Amino acid sequence: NPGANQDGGKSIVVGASMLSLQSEFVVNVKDAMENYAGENGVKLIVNDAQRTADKQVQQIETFISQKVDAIILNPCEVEASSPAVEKAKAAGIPVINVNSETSATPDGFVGSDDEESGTIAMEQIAKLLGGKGNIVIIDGYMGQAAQIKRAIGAKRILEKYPDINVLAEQTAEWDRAKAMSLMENWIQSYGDKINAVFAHNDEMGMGALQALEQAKLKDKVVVVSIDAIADALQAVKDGRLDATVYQDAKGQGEGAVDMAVKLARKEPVENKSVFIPFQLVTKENIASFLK
Amino acid sequence: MQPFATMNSGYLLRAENISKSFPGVKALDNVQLHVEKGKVHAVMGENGAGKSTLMKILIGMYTPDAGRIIYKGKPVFFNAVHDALKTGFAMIHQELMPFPELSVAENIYMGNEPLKSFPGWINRKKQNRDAQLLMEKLGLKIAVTRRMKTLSVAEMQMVEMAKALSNKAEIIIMDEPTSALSDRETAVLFNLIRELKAQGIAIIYISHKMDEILQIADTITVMRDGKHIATCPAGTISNEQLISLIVGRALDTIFKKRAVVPGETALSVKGLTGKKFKDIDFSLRRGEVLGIAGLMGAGRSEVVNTIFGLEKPTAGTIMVKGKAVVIRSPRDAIQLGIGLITEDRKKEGLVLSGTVKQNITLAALKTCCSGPFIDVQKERSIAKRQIQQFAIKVSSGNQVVNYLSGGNQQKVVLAKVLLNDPDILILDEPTRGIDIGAKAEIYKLMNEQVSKGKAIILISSELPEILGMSDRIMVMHEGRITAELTGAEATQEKIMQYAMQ
Amino acid sequence: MNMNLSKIKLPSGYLSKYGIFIAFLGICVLLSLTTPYFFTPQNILIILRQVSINGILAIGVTFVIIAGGIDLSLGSVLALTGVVAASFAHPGTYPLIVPVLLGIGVGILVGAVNGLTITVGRVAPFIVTLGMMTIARGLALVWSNGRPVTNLSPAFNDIGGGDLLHIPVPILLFVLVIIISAVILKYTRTGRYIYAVGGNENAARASGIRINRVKLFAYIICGGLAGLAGIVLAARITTGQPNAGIAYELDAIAAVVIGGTSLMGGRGSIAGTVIGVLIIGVINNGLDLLNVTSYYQQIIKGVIIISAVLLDRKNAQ
Amino acid sequence: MNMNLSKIKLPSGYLSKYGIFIAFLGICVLLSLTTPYFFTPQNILIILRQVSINGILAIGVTFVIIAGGIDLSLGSVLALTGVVAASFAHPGTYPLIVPVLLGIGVGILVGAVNGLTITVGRVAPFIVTLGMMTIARGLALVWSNGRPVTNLSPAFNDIGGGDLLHIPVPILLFVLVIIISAVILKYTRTGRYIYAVGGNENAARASGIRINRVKLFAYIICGGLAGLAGIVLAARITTGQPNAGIAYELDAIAAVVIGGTSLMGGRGSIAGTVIGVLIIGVINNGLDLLNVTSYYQQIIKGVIIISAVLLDRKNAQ
Ligand SMILES: Nc1ncnc2c1ncn2[C@@H]1O[C@H](COP(=O)(O)OP(=O)(O)OP(=O)(O)O)[C@@H](O)[C@H]1O
Ligand SMILES: Nc1ncnc2c1ncn2[C@@H]1O[C@H](COP(=O)(O)OP(=O)(O)OP(=O)(O)O)[C@@H](O)[C@H]1O
Ligand SMILES: [Mg+2]
Ligand SMILES: [Mg+2]
Repeated sequence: NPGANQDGGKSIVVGASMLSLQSEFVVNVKDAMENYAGENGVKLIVNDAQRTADKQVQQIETFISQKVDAIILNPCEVEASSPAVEKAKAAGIPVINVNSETSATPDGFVGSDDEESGTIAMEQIAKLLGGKGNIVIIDGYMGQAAQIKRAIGAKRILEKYPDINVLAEQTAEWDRAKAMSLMENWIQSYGDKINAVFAHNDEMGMGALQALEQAKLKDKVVVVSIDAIADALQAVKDGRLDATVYQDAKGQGEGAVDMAVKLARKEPVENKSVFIPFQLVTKENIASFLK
Repeated sequence: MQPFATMNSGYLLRAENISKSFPGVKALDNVQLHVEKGKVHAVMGENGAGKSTLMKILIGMYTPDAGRIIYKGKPVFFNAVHDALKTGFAMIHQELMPFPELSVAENIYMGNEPLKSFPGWINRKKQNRDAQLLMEKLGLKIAVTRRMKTLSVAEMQMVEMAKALSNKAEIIIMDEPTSALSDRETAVLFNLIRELKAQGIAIIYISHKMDEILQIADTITVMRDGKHIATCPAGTISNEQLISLIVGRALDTIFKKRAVVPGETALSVKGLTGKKFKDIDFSLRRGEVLGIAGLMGAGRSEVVNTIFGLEKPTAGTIMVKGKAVVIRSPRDAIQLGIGLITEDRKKEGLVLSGTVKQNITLAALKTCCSGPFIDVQKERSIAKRQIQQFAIKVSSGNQVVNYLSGGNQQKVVLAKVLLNDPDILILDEPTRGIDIGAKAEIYKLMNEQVSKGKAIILISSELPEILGMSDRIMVMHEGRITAELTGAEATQEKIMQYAMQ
Repeated sequence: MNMNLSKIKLPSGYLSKYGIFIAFLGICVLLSLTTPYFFTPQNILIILRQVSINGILAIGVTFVIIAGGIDLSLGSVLALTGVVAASFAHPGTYPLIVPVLLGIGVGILVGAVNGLTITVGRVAPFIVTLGMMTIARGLALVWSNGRPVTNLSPAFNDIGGGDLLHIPVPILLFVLVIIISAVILKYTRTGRYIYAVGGNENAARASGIRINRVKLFAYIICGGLAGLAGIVLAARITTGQPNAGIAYELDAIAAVVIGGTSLMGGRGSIAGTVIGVLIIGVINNGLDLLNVTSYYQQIIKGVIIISAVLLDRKNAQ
Repeated sequence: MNMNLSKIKLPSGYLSKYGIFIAFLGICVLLSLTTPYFFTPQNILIILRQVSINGILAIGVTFVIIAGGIDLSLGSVLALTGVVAASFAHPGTYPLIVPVLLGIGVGILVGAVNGLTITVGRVAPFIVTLGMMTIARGLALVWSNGRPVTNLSPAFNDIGGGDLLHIPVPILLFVLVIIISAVILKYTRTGRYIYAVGGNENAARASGIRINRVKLFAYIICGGLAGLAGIVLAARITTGQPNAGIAYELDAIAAVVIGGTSLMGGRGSIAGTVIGVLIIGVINNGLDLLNVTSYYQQIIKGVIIISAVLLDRKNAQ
């Protein structure tokens, strides 16, 4: 029990404000954090910011008045969650960003760059289409950091492939049912012109996939999405989903708690900004992701 | 008779050739009304004749389809009530228009608040003081800081009166102002009207009460089916002539003697006590009409509402046909054969958004049903029968109740309650706002019910009605019974004496 | 009476229904003219399938609104019943009837809690159902541990994606719900009482109606239908999602109001609600077909809905 | 008149206010007993700062609700005014007054459009403001191109994060709004008319009140305050966020209803709304302090809100 004994018997308390505990990926990160904290005798307080930056700022304020030893922030927004980081720093509490960045610099960072996920997914689509064809893009909730960054990453690749033509781009607000309806409507207007679908997350990818399957078009259309949730991994294994992009929830969660403990104890941390790369998941390498 | 007197340029207000249609109804058809300064001009007519519609046009609530209004020799056009009020009109509406959550003083000065020197700032002290003065002038003991919703209907009516007076108008329209009042308040009002007349204020007075019209009116205009029928000076016309002008035919005596011998006890009440009344004892026999008289706020409505299960008693027993019963809800009361026509038809009587048919069958829907399903055919024919029996003036049973004239709405409530064929019928101000022809029909109906062996409780603030219909009369004052008189020994004076104690 | 009088019944009820129907036809004609993909048999079938979930919810809440209430918990109940049903729908576990009955049962339970708190507890429907909105969402997350419930049996998924007699099951269910609800509201005593209670609670009570029971019934119907909708949604997306249905209640209530049902209670019809549901569904579908940018989609959708109702009201004058 | 009569007004109004106040105190005492962090000066300051945005919104919508309306567009208007204000708040561009006036101005404009559509267009407030909810959201996204508007001047950010006389600016603004609103509603003619229009529209018209103007005024106040709240929010999170404020209207309306204002209109007070706002704020803060798991937080929050109102109503009987 290293968390307890080295600090004079008083265990370390870490507060974490998570983007949304209704998102499967974030829940995975949270679980990893909780397990790791439990194993190491760290007391972890997890709050759910419900995708609201203002709420996130409030939660950090609450952590400060609770006098926690360190704060882990899973930011809702790049800029809007920055005051949370600054407040923690001003209160002298070390703050670690997990999963994504803020414009204010925290004391530590464990995560990845969402732009990369868009890049990887779109690169795979381009590869599967042989560099040309028509695609449709299903966006996340407009204006949210993940949506913006994934879109930027994808656009960067699209610029390299002038023969890939974006037929339509629309939001389905991260929601599987909405994505399914959207895809059904697109099948009406574009029919077999669609060669590929890029969805900003797996939920929406799965929705699009189901619409295509119902219209018996799946074998003609490539579907790639991001997050590698359980359902999507299974779909990749079954050959239904062409690819997803894996983000290491466990690595991020554990890394963040580890860094938080070290910073709280004022121990030296050699690398204060740990980037965990995204990985492309296809049928070929699926085995290593299915546990 | 002359349609209207010779043109007199001295008229304060002339409404000429006014027409107004609602979708499908011609409510007013080329109507005239000429009002003189310092005179009371009565407007009479059956329910739905168009009286209220004409008044609402005068006050700017409706715009006429045709015709013009000339005030002090100049044509005026009111876009909204606001304009009419500014020009010097005021109106007491037939329907009560309270702001339930606001105080009496706030109700009185709504739209016309006394202000402080700072713009937009209400001078509450002055408002309350002025309101209190007005109340005293009207002989009312209502604290002006009370919320409107705690007042009885009659009290609200008096507040509306105070409101109309507060506007310092030159022409005051009173659309059935006394329908909720008892004689004492009516007398106060009439004194006031005489005072106003003396100050040169013109009054347009609508009422279905003959005796009032004969007492107070200088000129009478009669309307029927949206048309102007006649205008004549009050002195030149007899009661019978007036009635036949109104209903378009002669009408025989209103109150008929019944030859029914009261039978066994149908309902008896012992020591009944509620929030507003105490130790009420009485019994009611089959084939009998028991009248309950009293001033406004005496607690009469509360007693019968309690018997009907609308309110909870704090003590006392109720016996129906000799058996002690517990009535927790109107449903229990209805199942015990009790029917109540509530005092306020809009609040407790009608589903205004529903149709006439739906309202009529609401309390007896089971009889129009096979299993859980409504037998549409049967419902329609039952509703039709009731509409005919009660002479409700509607185009069809599918008309929405909200747009019926006040009197016709009251008939719908009657038709509803009587559809259940209750053995004990309680009528709380049943003829409020009802025209003379319909009144006669309601009395006839009561007599029929009594002769069938039904028992009736009649609450009314019209003493002639109480005297004319009741076998026995109970008088209440401040929540207690102060007298019980037989029909023979009762007189208006006696009743008033006990009512005021 | 004379013949003109018989026209009275038209304006208030029928013409306003008529008005929104004209608005609906107008939208359809406009879309048929601007995109060739709109007025095709497949697309119409797709629209019907898409609207069926919102449709079932909207019909449920029509009962509540006519009775003078409101239900803001629908979206969360949808999620809760979806995850509960899905947990019992894994292949080779329970027969199909179990998740279906459980889903609807949970919906009914939530409806009953809403109804009892409102009637017996006398708390405003807005607060009760807003509270229930967060409670049911929390329960859905607790039940599912915040994760989608996946791996559902094909038989269950057919409720959302299958056909029966060549018609998609959701559409069949929607039509069934329409018919039964319209009959209840129009031709049964209970239906009549719902209107009466919503129109004037005091008058209804004085007429011997047990208003608490009637209201409770409305909330139970609403909850049960939300349960059914939750099952259809879970089956359609082949997962029970604890975060499904966010803000669905607003679409459902909007459909009801567009259809001419008054939020004051006492007035409204299933037919109106169905048209309201179709208007929203057609707009969503049409804007996608026209590939309007998503930012502008929202603006246009709002403008069209307001205009449709505006047109309707103007017509009714 | 005599002394008993003057007591009559107490029960319906004051006791119910009193009841919810007791519920509020109860929650506070409970939290003080269960966590040492709750009843500290800093934490109270934090709570006040946290509730100020919802508080300003709730006060705005109190006007609308007393006047018999509803406003569902608040959350989106918050986002729209936030991005508009932020676009004019980059360092070294315009003086501080420009973004502030523009933000409030846009809010007033939206409020005016809502009010005019409701009064002149005679469309139900629910539909108009629900439509406006998606329209304003779309406009916010169009204006900002779907991206947060960043890089705001320190002076602007101080509106959300700065202190004046050692008190955080949002709290000062909130208190100012409370005082002005309470005065308008209680002591001015316009305030009185708002109650009148909401209490009985027909009677208000018959009293010569120009009801359309009064309603319009209520929506404009509501819109303007949403604009102010949007500015405070943008300053607090140092960005104009086009997706900010989702579902904020529900919290605001909940606060109003918890505070005893009737959704039927004609009744309510600023004091009640403030207590409603504080109850919601204290629950949010307390559940975080107690470290209640997020899913259970939602359940508990719903239960507490319903119970508080339940307690209040029971007390009022
Ligand atoms: N807003 C309305 N919409 C439709 N019809 C209306 C409306 N107002 C009145 N009417 C109709 O116009 C006719 C005249 O009604 P009005 O209220 O003027 O009668 P009235 O003479 O005042 O009757 P009462 O003595 O019963 O009050 C009636 O047939 C009534 O149904
Ligand atoms: N809802 C209420 N809340 C408080 N007080 C009320 C309420 N309704 C009536 N009262 C009061 O109760 C008393 C009795 O009223 P009630 O209506 O029973 O009198 P009533 O004899 O029927 O007279 P009226 O002729 O006015 O109907 C009155 O003083 C009235 O002001
Ligand atoms: Mg009339
Ligand atoms: Mg009475």
